[in-house]
Amino acid sequence: MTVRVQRENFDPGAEMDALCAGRLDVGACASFVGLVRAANDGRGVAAMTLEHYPGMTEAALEDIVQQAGRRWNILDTLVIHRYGELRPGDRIVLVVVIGAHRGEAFAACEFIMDYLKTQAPFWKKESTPDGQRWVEAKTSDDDAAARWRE
Amino acid sequence: MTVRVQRENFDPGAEMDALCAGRLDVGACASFVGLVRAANDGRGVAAMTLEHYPGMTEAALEDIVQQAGRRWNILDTLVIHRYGELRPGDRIVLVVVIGAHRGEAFAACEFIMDYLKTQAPFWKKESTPDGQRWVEAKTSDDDAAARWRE
Amino acid sequence: MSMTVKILYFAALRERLDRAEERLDLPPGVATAGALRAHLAGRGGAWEALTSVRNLRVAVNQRMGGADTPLADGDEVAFFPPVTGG
Amino acid sequence: MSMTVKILYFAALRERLDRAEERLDLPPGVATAGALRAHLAGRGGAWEALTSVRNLRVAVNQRMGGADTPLADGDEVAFFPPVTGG
Repeated sequence: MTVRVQRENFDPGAEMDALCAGRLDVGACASFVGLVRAANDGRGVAAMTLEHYPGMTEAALEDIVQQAGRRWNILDTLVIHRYGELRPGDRIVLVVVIGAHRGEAFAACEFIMDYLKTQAPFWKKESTPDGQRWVEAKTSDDDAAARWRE
Repeated sequence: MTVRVQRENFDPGAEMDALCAGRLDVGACASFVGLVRAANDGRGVAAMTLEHYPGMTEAALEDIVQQAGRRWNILDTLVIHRYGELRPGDRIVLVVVIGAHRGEAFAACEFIMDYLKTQAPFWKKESTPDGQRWVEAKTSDDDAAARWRE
Repeated sequence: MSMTVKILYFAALRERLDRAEERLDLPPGVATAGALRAHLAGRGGAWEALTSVRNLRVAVNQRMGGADTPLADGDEVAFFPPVTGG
Repeated sequence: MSMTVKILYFAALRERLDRAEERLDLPPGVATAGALRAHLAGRGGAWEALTSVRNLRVAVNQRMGGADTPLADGDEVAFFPPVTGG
Protein backbone atom coordinates (compact mmCIF):
# COMPACT_ATOMS: atom_id res chain seq x y z
CA MET A 1 0.00 0.00 0.00
CA THR A 2 1.77 3.10 -1.25
CA VAL A 3 0.73 6.75 -1.39
CA ARG A 4 2.92 9.38 -3.06
CA VAL A 5 2.27 13.12 -3.38
CA GLN A 6 4.77 14.68 -5.73
CA ARG A 7 5.49 17.46 -8.19
CA GLU A 8 7.10 15.10 -10.73
CA ASN A 9 5.39 13.19 -13.51
CA PHE A 10 4.94 9.41 -13.22
CA ASP A 11 4.91 6.45 -15.62
CA PRO A 12 1.65 4.46 -15.23
CA GLY A 13 2.96 1.36 -17.02
CA ALA A 14 6.16 1.21 -14.96
CA GLU A 15 4.18 1.68 -11.73
CA MET A 16 1.71 -1.08 -12.66
CA ASP A 17 4.59 -3.42 -13.49
CA ALA A 18 6.35 -2.62 -10.20
CA LEU A 19 3.18 -3.30 -8.19
CA CYS A 20 2.76 -6.75 -9.82
CA ALA A 21 6.48 -7.60 -9.87
CA GLY A 22 7.38 -10.98 -8.40
CA ARG A 23 3.84 -11.99 -7.54
CA LEU A 24 1.85 -14.79 -9.15
CA ASP A 25 -1.40 -14.26 -7.23
CA VAL A 26 -2.58 -11.24 -9.25
CA GLY A 27 -5.47 -11.96 -11.60
CA ALA A 28 -6.70 -8.39 -11.96
CA CYS A 29 -5.03 -4.99 -12.22
CA ALA A 30 -7.50 -2.09 -12.40
CA SER A 31 -6.07 1.37 -12.88
CA PHE A 32 -7.09 4.95 -13.45
CA VAL A 33 -5.16 7.96 -14.75
CA GLY A 34 -6.61 11.46 -14.49
CA LEU A 35 -5.28 14.07 -16.93
CA VAL A 36 -5.54 17.82 -17.52
CA ARG A 37 -7.93 18.66 -20.37
CA ALA A 38 -7.43 21.66 -22.66
CA ALA A 39 -11.03 22.70 -22.06
CA ASN A 40 -13.19 22.50 -18.93
CA ASP A 41 -16.81 23.65 -18.61
CA GLY A 42 -16.47 25.28 -22.04
CA ARG A 43 -13.42 27.36 -21.16
CA GLY A 44 -9.95 26.93 -22.63
CA VAL A 45 -7.37 25.88 -20.04
CA ALA A 46 -3.76 26.90 -20.74
CA ALA A 47 -2.42 25.66 -17.42
CA MET A 48 -3.59 24.36 -14.07
CA THR A 49 -2.02 24.81 -10.65
CA LEU A 50 -2.72 22.21 -8.00
CA GLU A 51 -2.41 23.40 -4.41
CA HIS A 52 -2.47 20.92 -1.55
CA TYR A 53 -2.12 20.67 2.24
CA PRO A 54 1.20 18.92 2.89
CA GLY A 55 0.88 16.33 5.62
CA MET A 56 -2.90 16.14 5.60
CA THR A 57 -2.90 15.15 1.92
CA GLU A 58 -0.84 12.01 2.56
CA ALA A 59 -2.89 11.15 5.68
CA ALA A 60 -6.20 11.57 3.83
CA LEU A 61 -5.06 9.41 0.89
CA GLU A 62 -3.75 6.70 3.24
CA ASP A 63 -7.04 6.70 5.12
CA ILE A 64 -9.00 6.29 1.86
CA VAL A 65 -6.77 3.43 0.71
CA GLN A 66 -7.17 1.70 4.07
CA GLN A 67 -10.94 2.02 3.86
CA ALA A 68 -10.79 0.35 0.42
CA GLY A 69 -8.63 -2.44 1.86
CA ARG A 70 -11.21 -3.13 4.57
CA ARG A 71 -14.13 -3.14 2.14
CA TRP A 72 -12.69 -5.32 -0.62
CA ASN A 73 -10.45 -8.34 -0.82
CA ILE A 74 -7.53 -6.80 -2.70
CA LEU A 75 -3.79 -7.46 -2.70
CA ASP A 76 -2.12 -4.05 -3.00
CA THR A 77 -2.79 -0.45 -3.96
CA LEU A 78 -0.82 2.49 -5.32
CA VAL A 79 -1.93 6.12 -5.37
CA ILE A 80 0.17 8.92 -6.87
CA HIS A 81 -1.15 12.49 -6.93
CA ARG A 82 0.75 15.45 -8.33
CA TYR A 83 0.72 19.09 -7.27
CA GLY A 84 2.19 22.27 -8.77
CA GLU A 85 1.75 23.62 -12.27
CA LEU A 86 0.43 21.27 -14.94
CA ARG A 87 -0.39 21.66 -18.64
CA PRO A 88 -3.14 20.11 -20.81
CA GLY A 89 -2.26 16.48 -21.47
CA ASP A 90 -0.29 16.18 -18.21
CA ARG A 91 -1.16 13.38 -15.80
CA ILE A 92 -2.60 14.42 -12.43
CA VAL A 93 -3.38 11.23 -10.56
CA LEU A 94 -2.81 7.47 -10.78
CA VAL A 95 -4.69 4.79 -8.85
CA VAL A 96 -3.74 1.13 -9.32
CA VAL A 97 -5.44 -1.74 -7.48
CA ILE A 98 -4.36 -5.36 -7.83
CA GLY A 99 -6.37 -8.34 -6.65
CA ALA A 100 -7.23 -11.92 -7.45
CA HIS A 101 -10.53 -11.03 -9.15
CA ARG A 102 -11.66 -8.15 -11.35
CA GLY A 103 -14.87 -7.11 -9.60
CA GLU A 104 -13.16 -6.16 -6.35
CA ALA A 105 -10.20 -4.50 -8.08
CA PHE A 106 -12.54 -2.34 -10.20
CA ALA A 107 -14.72 -1.39 -7.22
CA ALA A 108 -11.79 -0.47 -4.98
CA CYS A 109 -10.16 1.60 -7.74
CA GLU A 110 -13.33 3.58 -8.43
CA PHE A 111 -14.03 3.99 -4.69
CA ILE A 112 -10.55 5.44 -4.12
CA MET A 113 -11.02 7.94 -6.98
CA ASP A 114 -14.48 8.97 -5.76
CA TYR A 115 -13.31 9.49 -2.17
CA LEU A 116 -10.11 11.22 -3.23
CA LYS A 117 -12.20 13.74 -5.19
CA THR A 118 -14.16 14.76 -2.09
CA GLN A 119 -11.81 14.00 0.83
CA ALA A 120 -8.21 14.75 -0.19
CA PRO A 121 -7.16 18.41 0.29
CA PHE A 122 -6.29 19.47 -3.24
CA TRP A 123 -7.49 22.59 -5.04
CA LYS A 124 -7.23 23.39 -8.73
CA LYS A 125 -6.71 26.82 -10.22
CA GLU A 126 -7.09 27.12 -13.98
CA SER A 127 -5.47 29.71 -16.26
CA THR A 128 -8.05 30.55 -18.92
CA PRO A 129 -8.24 33.31 -21.59
CA ASP A 130 -10.40 35.24 -19.07
CA GLY A 131 -7.79 34.96 -16.33
CA GLN A 132 -7.31 32.58 -13.45
CA ARG A 133 -10.16 30.87 -11.67
CA TRP A 134 -10.46 28.34 -8.88
CA VAL A 135 -12.29 25.19 -9.97
CA GLU A 136 -15.55 24.75 -8.05
CA ALA A 137 -16.26 21.47 -6.33
CA LYS A 138 -18.89 19.47 -8.20
CA THR A 139 -22.03 18.13 -6.59
CA SER A 140 -21.66 15.16 -8.98
CA ASP A 141 -18.44 14.29 -7.11
CA ASP A 142 -20.28 14.35 -3.79
CA ASP A 143 -22.95 12.11 -5.32
CA ALA A 144 -20.31 9.70 -6.63
CA ALA A 145 -18.73 9.40 -3.18
CA ALA A 146 -22.11 9.12 -1.44
CA ARG A 147 -23.18 6.02 -3.39
CA TRP A 148 -20.51 3.96 -1.58
CA ARG A 149 -22.18 4.72 1.76
CA GLU A 150 -25.33 2.71 1.05
CA MET B 1 -11.58 1.91 -31.45
CA THR B 2 -9.08 -0.94 -31.76
CA VAL B 3 -9.41 -4.67 -31.13
CA ARG B 4 -6.42 -7.00 -31.34
CA VAL B 5 -6.32 -10.76 -30.83
CA GLN B 6 -2.74 -11.96 -30.70
CA ARG B 7 -0.33 -14.55 -29.38
CA GLU B 8 2.29 -11.94 -28.37
CA ASN B 9 2.57 -10.13 -25.06
CA PHE B 10 1.63 -6.43 -24.85
CA ASP B 11 2.86 -3.40 -22.89
CA PRO B 12 -0.09 -1.79 -21.02
CA GLY B 13 1.74 1.50 -20.36
CA ALA B 14 2.83 1.90 -23.99
CA GLU B 15 -0.69 1.10 -25.20
CA MET B 16 -2.26 3.63 -22.83
CA ASP B 17 0.22 6.28 -23.93
CA ALA B 18 -0.47 5.55 -27.61
CA LEU B 19 -4.23 5.82 -27.10
CA CYS B 20 -3.87 9.26 -25.46
CA ALA B 21 -1.09 10.50 -27.77
CA GLY B 22 -1.71 13.89 -29.34
CA ARG B 23 -5.06 14.49 -27.68
CA LEU B 24 -5.81 17.14 -25.07
CA ASP B 25 -9.47 16.18 -24.48
CA VAL B 26 -8.77 13.14 -22.30
CA GLY B 27 -9.54 13.65 -18.62
CA ALA B 28 -9.86 9.99 -17.68
CA CYS B 29 -8.08 6.79 -18.69
CA ALA B 30 -9.54 3.66 -17.07
CA SER B 31 -7.78 0.38 -17.74
CA PHE B 32 -7.82 -3.25 -16.79
CA VAL B 33 -5.21 -6.00 -17.16
CA GLY B 34 -6.12 -9.64 -16.57
CA LEU B 35 -3.27 -11.99 -15.64
CA VAL B 36 -2.70 -15.74 -15.16
CA ARG B 37 -2.61 -16.71 -11.48
CA ALA B 38 -0.44 -19.56 -10.16
CA ALA B 39 -3.48 -20.99 -8.35
CA ASN B 40 -7.13 -21.15 -9.36
CA ASP B 41 -9.97 -22.67 -7.34
CA GLY B 42 -7.35 -24.12 -4.99
CA ARG B 43 -5.37 -25.91 -7.71
CA GLY B 44 -1.85 -25.05 -8.79
CA VAL B 45 -1.64 -23.85 -12.39
CA ALA B 46 1.65 -24.48 -14.20
CA ALA B 47 0.42 -23.21 -17.56
CA MET B 48 -2.74 -22.16 -19.33
CA THR B 49 -3.70 -22.57 -22.97
CA LEU B 50 -6.20 -20.15 -24.45
CA GLU B 51 -8.13 -21.43 -27.45
CA HIS B 52 -10.27 -19.07 -29.50
CA TYR B 53 -12.46 -18.92 -32.60
CA PRO B 54 -10.54 -16.85 -35.18
CA GLY B 55 -12.80 -14.40 -36.94
CA MET B 56 -15.68 -14.63 -34.51
CA THR B 57 -13.42 -13.51 -31.65
CA GLU B 58 -12.59 -10.20 -33.33
CA ALA B 59 -16.24 -9.68 -34.39
CA ALA B 60 -17.53 -10.38 -30.86
CA LEU B 61 -15.02 -8.00 -29.26
CA GLU B 62 -15.80 -5.26 -31.78
CA ASP B 63 -19.50 -5.67 -31.11
CA ILE B 64 -18.96 -5.36 -27.34
CA VAL B 65 -16.81 -2.24 -27.79
CA GLN B 66 -19.45 -0.68 -30.04
CA GLN B 67 -22.15 -1.37 -27.46
CA ALA B 68 -20.01 0.41 -24.86
CA GLY B 69 -19.58 3.36 -27.25
CA ARG B 70 -23.34 3.67 -27.64
CA ARG B 71 -24.02 3.47 -23.90
CA TRP B 72 -21.38 5.88 -22.63
CA ASN B 73 -19.85 9.12 -23.81
CA ILE B 74 -16.27 7.97 -24.31
CA LEU B 75 -13.50 9.03 -26.67
CA ASP B 76 -11.69 5.82 -27.64
CA THR B 77 -11.19 2.21 -26.61
CA LEU B 78 -8.53 -0.46 -26.95
CA VAL B 79 -8.96 -4.19 -26.33
CA ILE B 80 -6.12 -6.68 -26.65
CA HIS B 81 -6.71 -10.37 -25.89
CA ARG B 82 -4.05 -13.05 -26.14
CA TYR B 83 -4.38 -16.70 -27.09
CA GLY B 84 -1.98 -19.66 -27.00
CA GLU B 85 0.08 -20.92 -24.09
CA LEU B 86 0.55 -18.63 -21.10
CA ARG B 87 2.33 -18.97 -17.75
CA PRO B 88 1.47 -17.64 -14.28
CA GLY B 89 2.19 -13.91 -14.18
CA ASP B 90 1.56 -13.52 -17.93
CA ARG B 91 -0.92 -10.93 -19.12
CA ILE B 92 -4.07 -12.24 -20.82
CA VAL B 93 -6.20 -9.21 -21.63
CA LEU B 94 -6.01 -5.42 -21.69
CA VAL B 95 -8.96 -3.02 -21.86
CA VAL B 96 -8.32 0.73 -21.97
CA VAL B 97 -11.08 3.34 -22.18
CA ILE B 98 -10.41 7.06 -22.46
CA GLY B 99 -13.00 9.78 -21.97
CA ALA B 100 -13.54 13.28 -20.67
CA HIS B 101 -14.83 12.10 -17.27
CA ARG B 102 -14.00 9.22 -14.97
CA GLY B 103 -17.46 7.79 -14.30
CA GLU B 104 -18.14 6.89 -17.91
CA ALA B 105 -14.60 5.60 -18.55
CA PHE B 106 -14.80 3.29 -15.50
CA ALA B 107 -18.28 2.03 -16.42
CA ALA B 108 -17.38 1.33 -20.06
CA CYS B 109 -14.16 -0.47 -19.06
CA GLU B 110 -15.93 -2.75 -16.58
CA PHE B 111 -18.80 -3.35 -19.00
CA ILE B 112 -16.38 -4.45 -21.73
CA MET B 113 -14.65 -6.88 -19.34
CA ASP B 114 -17.95 -8.32 -18.09
CA TYR B 115 -19.30 -8.83 -21.60
CA LEU B 116 -16.02 -10.17 -22.92
CA LYS B 117 -16.09 -12.84 -20.18
CA THR B 118 -19.46 -14.16 -21.33
CA GLN B 119 -19.62 -13.27 -25.05
CA ALA B 120 -16.16 -13.59 -26.62
CA PRO B 121 -15.28 -17.13 -27.81
CA PHE B 122 -12.22 -17.97 -25.70
CA TRP B 123 -11.69 -21.13 -23.68
CA LYS B 124 -9.04 -21.76 -21.04
CA LYS B 125 -7.33 -25.06 -20.38
CA GLU B 126 -5.17 -25.29 -17.26
CA SER B 127 -2.22 -27.59 -16.65
CA THR B 128 -2.39 -28.62 -12.99
CA PRO B 129 -0.55 -31.27 -10.93
CA ASP B 130 -3.61 -33.51 -11.55
CA GLY B 131 -3.40 -33.06 -15.32
CA GLN B 132 -5.12 -30.75 -17.75
CA ARG B 133 -8.60 -29.41 -17.22
CA TRP B 134 -10.90 -27.01 -19.05
CA VAL B 135 -11.91 -24.06 -16.93
CA GLU B 136 -15.65 -24.04 -16.29
CA ALA B 137 -17.64 -20.90 -17.02
CA LYS B 138 -18.65 -19.14 -13.81
CA THR B 139 -22.21 -18.19 -12.98
CA SER B 140 -20.72 -15.11 -11.27
CA ASP B 141 -19.54 -13.97 -14.71
CA ASP B 142 -23.08 -14.34 -16.08
CA ASP B 143 -24.35 -12.34 -13.10
CA ALA B 144 -21.74 -9.62 -13.70
CA ALA B 145 -22.80 -9.28 -17.34
CA ALA B 146 -26.51 -9.42 -16.47
CA ARG B 147 -26.40 -6.39 -14.17
CA TRP B 148 -25.76 -4.12 -17.19
CA ARG B 149 -29.10 -5.17 -18.71
CA GLU B 150 -31.22 -3.46 -16.03
CA MET C 1 -31.06 -28.93 -54.15
CA SER C 2 -28.66 -29.75 -51.33
CA MET C 3 -27.54 -27.39 -48.54
CA THR C 4 -23.97 -27.74 -47.35
CA VAL C 5 -22.70 -26.24 -44.11
CA LYS C 6 -19.30 -26.06 -42.47
CA ILE C 7 -19.37 -27.18 -38.83
CA LEU C 8 -16.72 -26.22 -36.23
CA TYR C 9 -16.18 -27.67 -32.75
CA PHE C 10 -14.18 -25.94 -30.04
CA ALA C 11 -12.44 -26.62 -26.72
CA ALA C 12 -13.69 -29.57 -24.60
CA LEU C 13 -16.29 -30.47 -27.24
CA ARG C 14 -13.63 -30.62 -29.99
CA GLU C 15 -11.56 -32.96 -27.82
CA ARG C 16 -14.50 -35.24 -26.99
CA LEU C 17 -15.47 -35.52 -30.65
CA ASP C 18 -11.82 -35.68 -31.71
CA ARG C 19 -12.80 -33.39 -34.57
CA ALA C 20 -12.29 -29.67 -35.18
CA GLU C 21 -14.43 -29.30 -38.28
CA GLU C 22 -16.40 -31.01 -41.02
CA ARG C 23 -18.54 -30.25 -44.05
CA LEU C 24 -22.03 -31.68 -44.05
CA ASP C 25 -24.86 -31.89 -46.58
CA LEU C 26 -27.87 -31.14 -44.42
CA PRO C 27 -30.38 -33.99 -44.41
CA PRO C 28 -33.97 -33.07 -45.38
CA GLY C 29 -35.78 -31.34 -42.52
CA VAL C 30 -32.63 -30.04 -40.82
CA ALA C 31 -33.11 -26.30 -41.24
CA THR C 32 -32.14 -24.80 -37.88
CA ALA C 33 -29.13 -24.89 -35.53
CA GLY C 34 -31.20 -26.87 -33.02
CA ALA C 35 -32.20 -29.49 -35.60
CA LEU C 36 -28.57 -29.82 -36.70
CA ARG C 37 -27.49 -30.36 -33.12
CA ALA C 38 -30.07 -33.12 -32.64
CA HIS C 39 -29.06 -34.70 -35.95
CA LEU C 40 -25.37 -34.76 -34.93
CA ALA C 41 -26.19 -36.19 -31.47
CA GLY C 42 -28.05 -38.97 -33.29
CA ARG C 43 -24.71 -40.31 -34.51
CA GLY C 44 -24.39 -41.82 -31.02
CA GLY C 45 -21.29 -42.45 -28.91
CA ALA C 46 -19.20 -39.34 -28.29
CA TRP C 47 -21.66 -37.35 -30.39
CA GLU C 48 -24.24 -37.57 -27.65
CA ALA C 49 -22.17 -34.81 -25.99
CA LEU C 50 -23.99 -32.43 -28.32
CA THR C 51 -27.12 -32.85 -26.25
CA SER C 52 -25.62 -33.92 -22.90
CA VAL C 53 -23.09 -31.06 -22.46
CA ARG C 54 -24.63 -28.44 -20.22
CA ASN C 55 -25.23 -25.04 -21.79
CA LEU C 56 -23.69 -25.88 -25.16
CA ARG C 57 -23.48 -22.73 -27.28
CA VAL C 58 -23.99 -22.35 -31.01
CA ALA C 59 -22.82 -19.63 -33.38
CA VAL C 60 -24.01 -19.26 -36.98
CA ASN C 61 -21.73 -17.30 -39.31
CA GLN C 62 -19.69 -16.19 -36.30
CA ARG C 63 -22.61 -14.70 -34.39
CA MET C 64 -24.12 -16.22 -31.26
CA GLY C 65 -27.31 -18.07 -32.18
CA GLY C 66 -29.93 -20.28 -30.64
CA ALA C 67 -31.86 -23.48 -31.41
CA ASP C 68 -34.18 -21.52 -33.73
CA THR C 69 -31.46 -19.85 -35.80
CA PRO C 70 -32.17 -20.83 -39.44
CA LEU C 71 -29.46 -22.38 -41.59
CA ALA C 72 -28.70 -21.58 -45.26
CA ASP C 73 -26.39 -23.09 -47.85
CA GLY C 74 -22.75 -22.19 -47.12
CA ASP C 75 -23.30 -21.26 -43.47
CA GLU C 76 -20.59 -21.74 -40.87
CA VAL C 77 -22.03 -23.32 -37.73
CA ALA C 78 -19.95 -23.64 -34.54
CA PHE C 79 -20.72 -25.61 -31.38
CA PHE C 80 -18.77 -24.92 -28.17
CA PRO C 81 -18.99 -24.89 -24.35
CA PRO C 82 -19.68 -21.64 -22.45
CA VAL C 83 -16.78 -19.23 -23.00
CA THR C 84 -14.11 -18.52 -20.36
CA GLY C 85 -11.89 -15.74 -21.69
CA GLY C 86 -10.68 -12.58 -20.02
CA MET D 1 -3.57 29.73 31.07
CA SER D 2 -3.59 30.58 27.33
CA MET D 3 -4.24 28.21 24.42
CA THR D 4 -2.34 28.87 21.23
CA VAL D 5 -3.29 27.37 17.85
CA LYS D 6 -1.75 27.47 14.40
CA ILE D 7 -4.26 28.43 11.70
CA LEU D 8 -3.82 27.63 7.99
CA TYR D 9 -5.79 28.99 5.02
CA PHE D 10 -5.82 27.37 1.58
CA ALA D 11 -6.70 28.09 -2.04
CA ALA D 12 -9.33 30.80 -2.76
CA LEU D 13 -9.69 31.54 0.96
CA ARG D 14 -5.93 32.06 1.36
CA GLU D 15 -5.98 34.52 -1.53
CA ARG D 16 -8.99 36.45 -0.20
CA LEU D 17 -7.38 36.79 3.23
CA ASP D 18 -3.96 37.35 1.70
CA ARG D 19 -2.63 35.12 4.45
CA ALA D 20 -1.46 31.47 4.46
CA GLU D 21 -1.08 30.99 8.21
CA GLU D 22 -0.98 32.63 11.61
CA ARG D 23 -0.59 31.78 15.29
CA LEU D 24 -3.38 32.85 17.57
CA ASP D 25 -3.92 32.88 21.33
CA LEU D 26 -7.53 31.74 21.60
CA PRO D 27 -9.72 34.33 23.33
CA PRO D 28 -11.74 33.09 26.34
CA GLY D 29 -14.77 31.08 25.25
CA VAL D 30 -13.34 30.02 21.87
CA ALA D 31 -13.04 26.27 22.38
CA THR D 32 -14.30 24.73 19.11
CA ALA D 33 -13.55 25.03 15.38
CA GLY D 34 -16.94 26.69 14.86
CA ALA D 35 -16.31 29.27 17.57
CA LEU D 36 -12.88 30.04 16.09
CA ARG D 37 -14.41 30.53 12.66
CA ALA D 38 -16.97 32.99 14.06
CA HIS D 39 -14.24 34.79 15.98
CA LEU D 40 -12.09 35.21 12.84
CA ALA D 41 -15.09 36.38 10.77
CA GLY D 42 -15.63 39.01 13.46
CA ARG D 43 -12.44 40.75 12.30
CA GLY D 44 -14.62 42.14 9.47
CA GLY D 45 -13.64 43.02 5.89
CA ALA D 46 -12.14 40.10 3.95
CA TRP D 47 -12.45 37.95 7.08
CA GLU D 48 -16.20 37.80 6.64
CA ALA D 49 -15.41 35.21 3.95
CA LEU D 50 -15.04 32.73 6.81
CA THR D 51 -18.80 32.75 7.27
CA SER D 52 -19.91 33.82 3.78
CA VAL D 53 -17.98 31.23 1.72
CA ARG D 54 -20.31 28.37 0.90
CA ASN D 55 -19.40 24.98 2.37
CA LEU D 56 -16.16 26.14 3.99
CA ARG D 57 -14.32 23.11 5.35
CA VAL D 58 -12.28 22.84 8.52
CA ALA D 59 -9.59 20.35 9.50
CA VAL D 60 -8.14 20.02 13.00
CA ASN D 61 -4.71 18.39 13.25
CA GLN D 62 -4.99 17.37 9.61
CA ARG D 63 -8.28 15.51 9.95
CA MET D 64 -11.58 16.75 8.57
CA GLY D 65 -13.61 18.30 11.42
CA GLY D 66 -16.82 20.19 11.99
CA ALA D 67 -18.11 23.19 13.94
CA ASP D 68 -18.19 21.12 17.14
CA THR D 69 -14.62 19.81 16.91
CA PRO D 70 -12.92 20.86 20.19
CA LEU D 71 -9.62 22.75 20.15
CA ALA D 72 -6.63 22.18 22.44
CA ASP D 73 -3.37 24.02 22.99
CA GLY D 74 -0.97 23.49 20.07
CA ASP D 75 -3.64 22.35 17.59
CA GLU D 76 -3.29 22.97 13.88
CA VAL D 77 -6.57 24.28 12.43
CA ALA D 78 -7.07 24.67 8.67
CA PHE D 79 -9.89 26.41 6.82
CA PHE D 80 -10.41 25.81 3.09
CA PRO D 81 -13.01 25.60 0.31
CA PRO D 82 -14.40 22.21 -0.84
CA VAL D 83 -11.60 20.14 -2.36
CA THR D 84 -11.19 19.59 -6.12
CA GLY D 85 -8.35 17.10 -6.64
CA GLY D 86 -8.19 14.03 -8.80
